[in-house]
Amino acid sequence: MDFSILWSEFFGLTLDGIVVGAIYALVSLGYTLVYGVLRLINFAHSEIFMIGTFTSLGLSIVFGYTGLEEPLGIVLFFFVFLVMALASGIASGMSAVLLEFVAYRRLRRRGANRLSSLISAIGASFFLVELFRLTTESKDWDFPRMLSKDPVFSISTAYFTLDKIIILLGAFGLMFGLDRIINTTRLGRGIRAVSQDEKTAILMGVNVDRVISFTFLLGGVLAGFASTFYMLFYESTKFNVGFLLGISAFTAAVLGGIGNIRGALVGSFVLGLLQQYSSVVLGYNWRDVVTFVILVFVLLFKPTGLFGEAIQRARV
Amino acid sequence: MTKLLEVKNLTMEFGGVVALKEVNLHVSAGEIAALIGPNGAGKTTVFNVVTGYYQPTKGDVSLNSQSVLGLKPNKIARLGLARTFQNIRLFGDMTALENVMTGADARNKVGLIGSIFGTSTSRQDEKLSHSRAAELLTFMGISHRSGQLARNLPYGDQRRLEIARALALEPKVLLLDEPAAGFNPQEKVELGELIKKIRDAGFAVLLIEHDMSLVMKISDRVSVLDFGQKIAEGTPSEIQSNQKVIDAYLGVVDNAS
Amino acid sequence: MSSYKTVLSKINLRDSFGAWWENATKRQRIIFRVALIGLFYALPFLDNPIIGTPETNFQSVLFYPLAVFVVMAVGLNIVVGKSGILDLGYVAFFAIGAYTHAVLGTFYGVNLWINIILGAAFAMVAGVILGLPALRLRGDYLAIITLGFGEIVRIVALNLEFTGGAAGIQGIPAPPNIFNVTFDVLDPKPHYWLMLTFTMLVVWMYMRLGKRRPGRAWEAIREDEDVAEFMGVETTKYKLWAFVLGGAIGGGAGAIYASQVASILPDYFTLNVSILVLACVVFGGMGNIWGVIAGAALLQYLPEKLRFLSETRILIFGLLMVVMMNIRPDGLFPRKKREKVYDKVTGQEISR
Amino acid sequence: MSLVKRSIGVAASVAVAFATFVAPAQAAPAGCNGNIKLVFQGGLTGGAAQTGIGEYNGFRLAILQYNEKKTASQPKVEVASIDTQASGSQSPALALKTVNDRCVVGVVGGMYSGETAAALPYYLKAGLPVISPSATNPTLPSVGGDVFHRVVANDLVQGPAMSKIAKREGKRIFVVDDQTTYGKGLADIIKKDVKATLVGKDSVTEGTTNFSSVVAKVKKAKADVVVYAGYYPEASKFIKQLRNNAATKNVKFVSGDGVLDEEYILLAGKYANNTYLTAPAYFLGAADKALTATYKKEYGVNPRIYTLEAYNATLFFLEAIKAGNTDKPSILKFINTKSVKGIGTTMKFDKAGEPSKKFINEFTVKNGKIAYVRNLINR
Repeated sequence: MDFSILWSEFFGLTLDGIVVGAIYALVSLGYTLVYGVLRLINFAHSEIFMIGTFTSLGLSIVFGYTGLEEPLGIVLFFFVFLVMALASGIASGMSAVLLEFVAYRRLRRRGANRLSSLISAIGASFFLVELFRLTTESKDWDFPRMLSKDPVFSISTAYFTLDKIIILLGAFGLMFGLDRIINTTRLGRGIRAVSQDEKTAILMGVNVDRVISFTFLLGGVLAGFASTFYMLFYESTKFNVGFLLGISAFTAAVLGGIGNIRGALVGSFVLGLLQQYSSVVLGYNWRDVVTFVILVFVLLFKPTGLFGEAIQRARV
Repeated sequence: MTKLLEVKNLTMEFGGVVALKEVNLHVSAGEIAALIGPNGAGKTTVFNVVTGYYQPTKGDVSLNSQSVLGLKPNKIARLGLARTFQNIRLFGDMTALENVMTGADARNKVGLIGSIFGTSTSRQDEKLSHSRAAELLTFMGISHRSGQLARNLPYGDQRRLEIARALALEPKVLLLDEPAAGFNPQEKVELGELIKKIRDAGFAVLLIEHDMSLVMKISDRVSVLDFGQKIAEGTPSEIQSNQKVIDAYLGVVDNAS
Repeated sequence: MSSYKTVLSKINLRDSFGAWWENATKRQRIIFRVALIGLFYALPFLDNPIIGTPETNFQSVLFYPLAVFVVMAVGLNIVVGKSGILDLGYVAFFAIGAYTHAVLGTFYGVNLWINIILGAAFAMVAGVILGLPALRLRGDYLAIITLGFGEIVRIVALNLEFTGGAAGIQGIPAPPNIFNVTFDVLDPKPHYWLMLTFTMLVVWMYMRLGKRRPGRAWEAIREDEDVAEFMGVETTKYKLWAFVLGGAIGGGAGAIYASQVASILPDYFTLNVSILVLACVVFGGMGNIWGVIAGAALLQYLPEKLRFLSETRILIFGLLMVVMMNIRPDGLFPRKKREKVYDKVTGQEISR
Repeated sequence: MSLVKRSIGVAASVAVAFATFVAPAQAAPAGCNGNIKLVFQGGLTGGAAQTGIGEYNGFRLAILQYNEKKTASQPKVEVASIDTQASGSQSPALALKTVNDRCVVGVVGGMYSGETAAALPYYLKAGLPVISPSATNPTLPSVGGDVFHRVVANDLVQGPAMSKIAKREGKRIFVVDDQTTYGKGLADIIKKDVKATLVGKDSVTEGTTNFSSVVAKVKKAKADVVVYAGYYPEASKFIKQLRNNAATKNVKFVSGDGVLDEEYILLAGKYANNTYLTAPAYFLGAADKALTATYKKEYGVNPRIYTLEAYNATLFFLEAIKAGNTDKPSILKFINTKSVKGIGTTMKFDKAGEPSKKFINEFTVKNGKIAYVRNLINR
């Protein structure tokens, strides 16, 4: 138990916590959106994220940046980064839609038990992980340092490097965009309608299938962008990269109140910070224990998470 | 005429919205009391408070002149308060018999350990639940359904099954939430007879119902809720002639039916 | 796919069997039961090319993963299948049982027979400690809490001294001989038989509870928790019981497992185990114990049988799960779709 | 299943049991048409596959060469392998299959300590000799009894070597492990060694990506040396994040054989340079140019760490076989008593199955290449 370090390193830890939280947030949104419309845990979402990371990696190889010695020029970087983010977004988005079509749609149409869908998702998850394990020789893959990690400016012990700034701005931009989509577009309204009451939504002439596909697309795209941010920050990936991150992101979604967008966001940042603080105070190895104990207590006092379930009240 | 169920100036608020205000109700032994009122008047809320699902903001609920406030629904149920639901809620994947037995179990002592080792009491209890359930199915005239899954039963039988399940608790007061909903006139008449039969079998009944003809025909006493407040109480004839009620309510229904 | 589906829906094993079972005489049934149990006990001797596992020792596969996962699936079925409580941390109870025997058996010389009971007991205690607060939550909140619990137990085992930390515990003793059957690392048969006996005990208990009051209470809770409460079912109590009983079974299985493998490490008890057990339950058919048993056996047997595909076996396995769930969403042998028949006169149930 | 079939099954298995345990010594195992099998145990798939395949190739190469040169009288040796994915939960069923195969007379492996510990009880019971090329956890002999051997010095030797570097390079030492059997075991030894100068410790897990909290601790502790006991995937991330923090960018980074691997350099890039690494091993590339050439020709890749040790371990078995030992007991006896000349060293085992010559070498990374620095310990 060493709290002194918490104070002396507070700003640095907090910054990193927020950056990690931002990545969690983008992923947990995928869980929460899908949960909102289907009331089920999209277990394979972590794999959707994983696909994104490898898409970015693949591009870095295609561009011939492997083992890059010097960082790219800022302009070139932004171009490259944008391409990667978009590509990953599309790849993840598409695979998410495909996933829904293969693993969920039939089951949903038959009104099957939610758990059957869960198992189907687990199967899909196994499949994807193995597929990538085999094709990537179960190796860790290194992502080139395309951007210098020298701090641009710093507040006390918090060093703002370009990648962190980009991740924060990017993440908040995406969240804002999502909010717009959910609240203003037709499909967005469809999502909210279905989340509140599928039957009525159908009666109101909402095309549920399209809404659901769109939901998976949204979640996938966000995970895709998140994956590029992740690669920028951690600079390496592996076939099982999604697993641990997926659990954290899902925990965040539940912490905030699954199905609730605002909840997912807050939950993610809270979790990101919690993990940072607890791992310096008690040691990294107790991090997850602390996280879960706190989760239990939160849920005891607010049984549907910090912000409650209903997605309709969601405002970013 | 002992008051079995008594509700004293009951107030229920949801986040500032007042659902019930100072409502007083009672059900006496051997009577069929009816609770009527326009949609959203708070009838079902009354049931939910009485059965312990909601905690009232103010007021008291007592069964056999002993307060049941703060008790868990299952305790209240076992103290003698059983209900049915506006939109039928059966245990769909269990057979009709099992549905009723689940209710009957509430009367039994035996717990889990007893069941594992099949103690004599547990075996007796099982027999008891089984026979009681079988009787009730016969009483409700659906014994031929006993082996079928509840969700496969025709609508009418599902309604009857729900009542049977509630009766299996051997309640002092039976709360019926719009039992006639979706019935044709013929069935409604039968249901009326059935409810009388239940009363005569010694269960007091509190009835929420929209169908006035039914209510007026079978109930001994009628209370009227409007916007969460009781606006009138009395015999059917009194109610029918009560101006307030007519204004608030009957007019509406006439157009409707 | 659709053609598959039609074919499969035609071959409905359980109905045709159920029909036979219901018309079977008492004598036929007894013979069937005895034959079946006999077959199970004889399985280790039936290591032939057809059912054998070419790449791994068949007898040892019979014990782990097969028997071990069957028991765990039966235990988890009480929680998930019967009571509808989604538990993603079932491995925790298994781990508690395993470490109970590992620690007490290795360092304090307590023998397995006692440790099975102790393991179950500790698992139950853990179940109560977790259950009391957690069971007030529903669905996926409960899921994540249990998931966390599973991880916590592993992490704690990893960080404590007396559990051997990351190195785990080696040289865990096998139980003393009973009717001159020797429990020996090289011979998994006795442990398999032991686990089989334990399984039958559990199944027997489950059947007892399943058709009596607790069974009805659990199903009622699964169907509609509120209504169950209104109908006088002490939902909290019965949910806790389901949770704790499931835990006890996991704990007992864990103790036996530890005694057979003779050395355990924290990384035997990862989230994946919980997920696999859950998969077994749903794959077989939630709430139908025979389905669950068959599902678990199949789901654990296939990867071993598929080992000749070495590299791609999990890949194919995953694909199989997706396809299977799409063809038969309610699992191989779904919960009693079949409606019971009652004797017109006595009203007594004829089937079962 | 008919009774007949069942009884046949029984008869068969009894026969097997009989043949396995009561087979007369010296004679080549029956029913293997004169051939005998050596088995490699390790992770050929899964996270650790890289190192595993390297070892497996060394193992195969040795046998390949033996079969080419062997005289007509000497039995042919078949190559077999069991893929534990380097995980203990997988090994028992596989180990049992191995001990029940009468043609198997020896195991080269396991590769990591956990999987080895889980498999040893079976080998011990079956009297099947084991020589591990890379399992370095000190507890293994106590599990493996007289069948367990290894050609590498264990962590009780490597630990002090790492502490030696740490003490040499700095005054304030911070120890991090990855909570694996290997990492934690090693870390515990080092912590004892450097007690006086230990300024902090932490434990991460396999798959850790975010080391910022650990970095913060290192910074707070004002450590000038960080010792990491674990494997290269995490080490490469850790060193990067250390170097990218102004406060910790100059700390000395010391690690062990779990990190000494080309992959480490690939992942950590230039940040791998000038880190201090130890291993109870040589590199095949350095030890024997000719053999390295054959290896490349055969498998089209560079030898990795422990490829050489796997090759040497296999040589020991092959020498035993050349000497006319063709069954478990005699081979075990040979291994426990005789000494064999391997590449770069002469191998002999003490009572516990530890190599009688224990050495630890220090390596470093010079502009993207692993470079031998010096021999640290040689007993």
